[in-house]
Amino acid sequence: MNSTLRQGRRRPAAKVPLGLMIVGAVFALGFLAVNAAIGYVVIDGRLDGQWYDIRDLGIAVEELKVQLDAINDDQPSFLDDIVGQHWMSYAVGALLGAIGILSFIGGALLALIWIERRLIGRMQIRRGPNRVGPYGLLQPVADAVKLIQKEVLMPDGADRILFLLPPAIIFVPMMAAWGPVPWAPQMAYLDINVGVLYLIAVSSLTTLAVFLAGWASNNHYALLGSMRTVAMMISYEIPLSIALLSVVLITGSMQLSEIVQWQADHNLWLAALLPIAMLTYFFSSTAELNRTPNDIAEAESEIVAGFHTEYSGMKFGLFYAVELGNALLVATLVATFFLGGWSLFGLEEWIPGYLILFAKLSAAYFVLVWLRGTLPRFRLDQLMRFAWQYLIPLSLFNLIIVAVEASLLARWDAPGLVSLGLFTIVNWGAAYILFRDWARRIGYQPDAGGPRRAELTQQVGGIEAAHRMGTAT
Amino acid sequence: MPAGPRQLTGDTVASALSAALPGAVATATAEWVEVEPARILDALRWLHDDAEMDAKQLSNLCAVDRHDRFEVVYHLQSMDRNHQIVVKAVVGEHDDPALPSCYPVYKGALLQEREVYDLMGIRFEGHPDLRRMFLWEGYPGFPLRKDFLQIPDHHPGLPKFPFEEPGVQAR
Amino acid sequence: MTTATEPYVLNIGPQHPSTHGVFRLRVVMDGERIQDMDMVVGYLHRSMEKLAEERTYTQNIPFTDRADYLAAMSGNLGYCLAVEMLSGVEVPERASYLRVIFAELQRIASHSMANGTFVNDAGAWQTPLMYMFRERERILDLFEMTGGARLTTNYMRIGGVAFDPPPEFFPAIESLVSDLPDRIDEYAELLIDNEILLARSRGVGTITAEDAINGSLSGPMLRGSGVPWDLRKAEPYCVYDRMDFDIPVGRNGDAYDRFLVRLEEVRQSTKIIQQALDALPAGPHKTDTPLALRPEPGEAYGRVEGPRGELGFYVVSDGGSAPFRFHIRAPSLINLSLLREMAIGASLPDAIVALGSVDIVVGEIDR
Amino acid sequence: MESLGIIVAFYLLSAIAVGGAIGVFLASDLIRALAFLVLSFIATAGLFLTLSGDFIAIAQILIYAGAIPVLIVFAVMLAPLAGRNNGNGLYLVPGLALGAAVAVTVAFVAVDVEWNELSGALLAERDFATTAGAIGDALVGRYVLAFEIASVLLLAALIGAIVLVREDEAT
Amino acid sequence: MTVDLAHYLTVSGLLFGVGISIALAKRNAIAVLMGIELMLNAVNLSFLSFSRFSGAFAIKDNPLDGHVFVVFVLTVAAAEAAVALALSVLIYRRRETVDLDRINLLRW
Repeated sequence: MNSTLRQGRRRPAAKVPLGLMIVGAVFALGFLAVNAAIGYVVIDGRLDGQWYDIRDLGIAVEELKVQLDAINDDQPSFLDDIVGQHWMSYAVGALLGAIGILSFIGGALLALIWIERRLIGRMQIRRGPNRVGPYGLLQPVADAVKLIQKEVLMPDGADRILFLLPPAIIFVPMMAAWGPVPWAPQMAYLDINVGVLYLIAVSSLTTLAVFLAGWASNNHYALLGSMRTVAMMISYEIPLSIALLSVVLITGSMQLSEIVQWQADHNLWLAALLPIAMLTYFFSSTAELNRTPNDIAEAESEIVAGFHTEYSGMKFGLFYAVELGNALLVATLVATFFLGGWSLFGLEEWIPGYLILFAKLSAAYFVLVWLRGTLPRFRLDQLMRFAWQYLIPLSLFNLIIVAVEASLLARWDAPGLVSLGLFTIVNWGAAYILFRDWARRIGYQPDAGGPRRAELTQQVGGIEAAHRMGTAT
Repeated sequence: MPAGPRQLTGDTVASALSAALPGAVATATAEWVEVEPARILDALRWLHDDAEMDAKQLSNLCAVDRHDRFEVVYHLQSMDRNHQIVVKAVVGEHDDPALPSCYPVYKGALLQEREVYDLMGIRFEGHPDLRRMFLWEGYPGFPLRKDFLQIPDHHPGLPKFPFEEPGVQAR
Repeated sequence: MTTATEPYVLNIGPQHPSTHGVFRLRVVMDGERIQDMDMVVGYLHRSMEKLAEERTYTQNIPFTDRADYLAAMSGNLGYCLAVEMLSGVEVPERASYLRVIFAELQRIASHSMANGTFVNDAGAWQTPLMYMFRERERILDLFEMTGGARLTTNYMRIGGVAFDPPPEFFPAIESLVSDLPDRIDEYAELLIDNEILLARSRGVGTITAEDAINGSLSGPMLRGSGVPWDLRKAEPYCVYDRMDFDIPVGRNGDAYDRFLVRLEEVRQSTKIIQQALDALPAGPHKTDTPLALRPEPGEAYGRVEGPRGELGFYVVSDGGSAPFRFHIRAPSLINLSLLREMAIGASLPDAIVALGSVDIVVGEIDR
Repeated sequence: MESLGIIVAFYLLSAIAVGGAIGVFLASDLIRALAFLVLSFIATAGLFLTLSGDFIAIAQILIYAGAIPVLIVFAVMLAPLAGRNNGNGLYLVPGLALGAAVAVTVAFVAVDVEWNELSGALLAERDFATTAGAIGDALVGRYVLAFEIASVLLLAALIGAIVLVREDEAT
Repeated sequence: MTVDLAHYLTVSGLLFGVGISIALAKRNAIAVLMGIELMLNAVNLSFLSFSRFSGAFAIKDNPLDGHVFVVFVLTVAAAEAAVALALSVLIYRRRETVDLDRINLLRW
């Protein structure tokens, strides 16, 4: 068998060797162990009992925990000595929280694929999936089954370990970032006091997974896509963080539940108070998410699928799921940070908070789908310029304004209606002026580039006619 | 008789052309003017530059295999004057025909000459990138030639894409 | 002092979302910038020109469907005009009007597709394409109603058209023609002022008027560069000389201008169809020509303004029942003459947008 | 520090941290070394958590696991011809010897010294519900000068890095 | 069975030792940088463990000093990484190598 022949033939599907499986298992176990260890410390609560408590997952969970504690007190077990007094209630709380988040994401992912495709179908005057099950509801299941059945191919020359890892590790930040989201008062899985920082830190891990996926594929499209992703993600992390910083400044806390509580207390959504931060955050998030108009990392018409070009089967499915999960997460965070989270001007007394949050996140998610159904895509350099020349200076300006306001708020005890109302007006004015004037300052002219209508003529001719009409360039 | 509605008669063009470039015109009919193959580039350049002829665009270039010779047909047009000129060059050599490329005058000849080379086998000397276009390098013969199907070992079994070796069956 | 980098070769295609078929660009890239480009075509080569030498003139009409499969009517028309010129067949007036109507319908369908895929290449996730397909669908329904086929219509005949349209055709086309201007306004509203589309296509793939003429460009490519050249006006065939319409011309010669020109041409085509419908005379739709037509020895170059540009058919007869030589001047291929110059130095996304604005049909490139 | 969970977490995280560091040494390819480095950093962040450093742990993830690897990725990708070989240089043996010596010395000292351990008593006594606020207070209170200097340093580094890699237009 | 300061310091020492070995033995400037980052990381670990077990020391009024120092170390590490990587890119541009054994002239 000569070498020319071998070149032409495709290698059969990657057979994962034993050594690789062991290494993979070790890695997976390592990550599990890290998670478990962190989780243990978190649920341990030993670090002063209230640091990383599982806050109540609603009253039912609270009730359950009280009863479990009572049982614990009645029947001392040998475990009390080594893992702390109230281990049962902690363990059950943690389990319930984790299962709750997991099942929410799992269910939401299945539902979202259907919803998104139906919505986009409607926007594109077609029906969307309507064949599998009633109204095509089982389409996501069918897709998942198909993806699982598909052969997993590995390109020649791919870095085998690093190729197999990213689909798994990219899942971790997506799941972990759901921890601090407050679903209702006293209902957050991981209500840590540095919640905002935690979110930024965890989501920055995605970058590396994406890069490794693209690099290990040994494919130019994948590498281009991953380099684009990395460049874009780190650029847009800056305005995103600054936007969140202004939120933190005004509410005086990095804890997500406190931020929501602040909005509930003041009966004011931060979207109204901080328009620049809201828009910056939303736009930067679409960049982090690789969604239109910022989906250059997986720009279909240019680089096929970007960093996951070479992934097939369920590995691709994982990337897809993470993408959707992240979109949902961003919608949730927008709802939490800027749309008042579980609060709805007192209505949260009557409606469960998580339903309110779900309604808000659906609205935010709809905007994401809408963008995807409507807009073309920016170019990489345009996006980078937009981040560095426009969003970052704007959000820095905004930060200064908000800092002044925050310090005023701390010293001035005017009624909230006056001070916050004033700040709202000031911020909207600043937003209007900044958005418009800064764009002009960096050279944006809305009418540049000539007329936007084709010239109509009855003449026929070549270059002379073109010169006569003044259309020759 | 079957001339385009805006076509200049070959005789008009021929008289103007031979006045400017003596000896360039081989023959002329009502439809076309036939130019000496060696002088085709000069003739085309003159037609392109001349204010009366003003043939700024090469609208079509193709070749006809007349069994013993090749006719290369240039359809030129002037947009400002709104007329069409048909120029032909006859290449007598049938085994290894060659003609000067008109790429220096008309950039639009880039792909059209390549196509003619690919399918008829006329080498355009001076063409910047003369390679096979539709067929792969090493394809035997030129399929639009009239004698293509008579070439031995062609039919059947046009052999092989480049990475296949003779005698080996691709799986 | 620049960073020494390693140029690498990227194969765009033959299977790639934005090559619109099996078309391959071999690109030498430095980062995101294109240093050199080579196009590789021929994956769809069916050697129509050779096959046509074995078939009668009438039998060759289906080939013209399958060359530019998005503009089969225009292909039919160009070929029939060339053969009629060669053999001197007269065409009845009603047939000429019907030809105009169908060619313009085909132009609307093809331009809708071109604009949709162009915006798609610029990154809009299929939405404009789907909207444009709405009109194309109705047009293809009209084709089906009349000729029985949607894509490869095989409708024109030497000396006329194959069938007279059925009675239900006329209400359908009237309603289409009355809907179209609103629809075009809708697209214009949706797309013309879209900042992202402007940012992506303004100044991309610019071709000057001189280069466009010298590079043998035609159709919207040429008009986008500012040259008011349209065969329907310059060399009116069928009954175009009786129609009142304008030639849309761009100012900058960039991708956006080509898009504008195509959008405007749809509007003009609607006008033409309306006029042709109003003036459609009664009478036969076809003259009887012998099935095995044997024109006198000679040659003819018939050309029409196809959706993609000058669609020419060079037919040489030796007196036999089959053409001695049959050559299609394929605007898709020739419009690519300047692609390399447009692409070199551009970034990959720009090159994709430029390619999208050329509006190629691979069936016509390869034939 | 006697709860079983902490002990298990400590040993596991230490093993991963040190193992990852050794992986950086042994990996043949820079990108793989980078993956190991990130693994080591994340495990170290876990160790920080066991040391009640909640803020620091998250800052560690943000900077060491999120930002610096990306910088390294860019450096690797901007130097494509330099290769991604993670090979050893001339100082392999001295380096290994010195590393081993340092590790052994530190370990020996650490184990040998009587630290008079009062595990976390002060932290517990002060009752930091959260370290983030306290660190913030310290930074803009007692350490405000150092804080300012650090910010100037960051600015200087930012500008310096930009100036260093700026491509001159002229040359 | 307990985990105390000595354990943490041992881990820190091991990390530091590996870091030194990498920084000294590797030829590639970027790998050397990775070694340095590991060393800084080890130092952070020891800072934090001293802070956590700060009952062992006399200065009792500010138990979070270690944390503050780690913040500064993180700052310096970020700045240092940025500048060092910029330098390596610059050297690469001049010499087309980041091999430290071949960057032996004090000029480029």
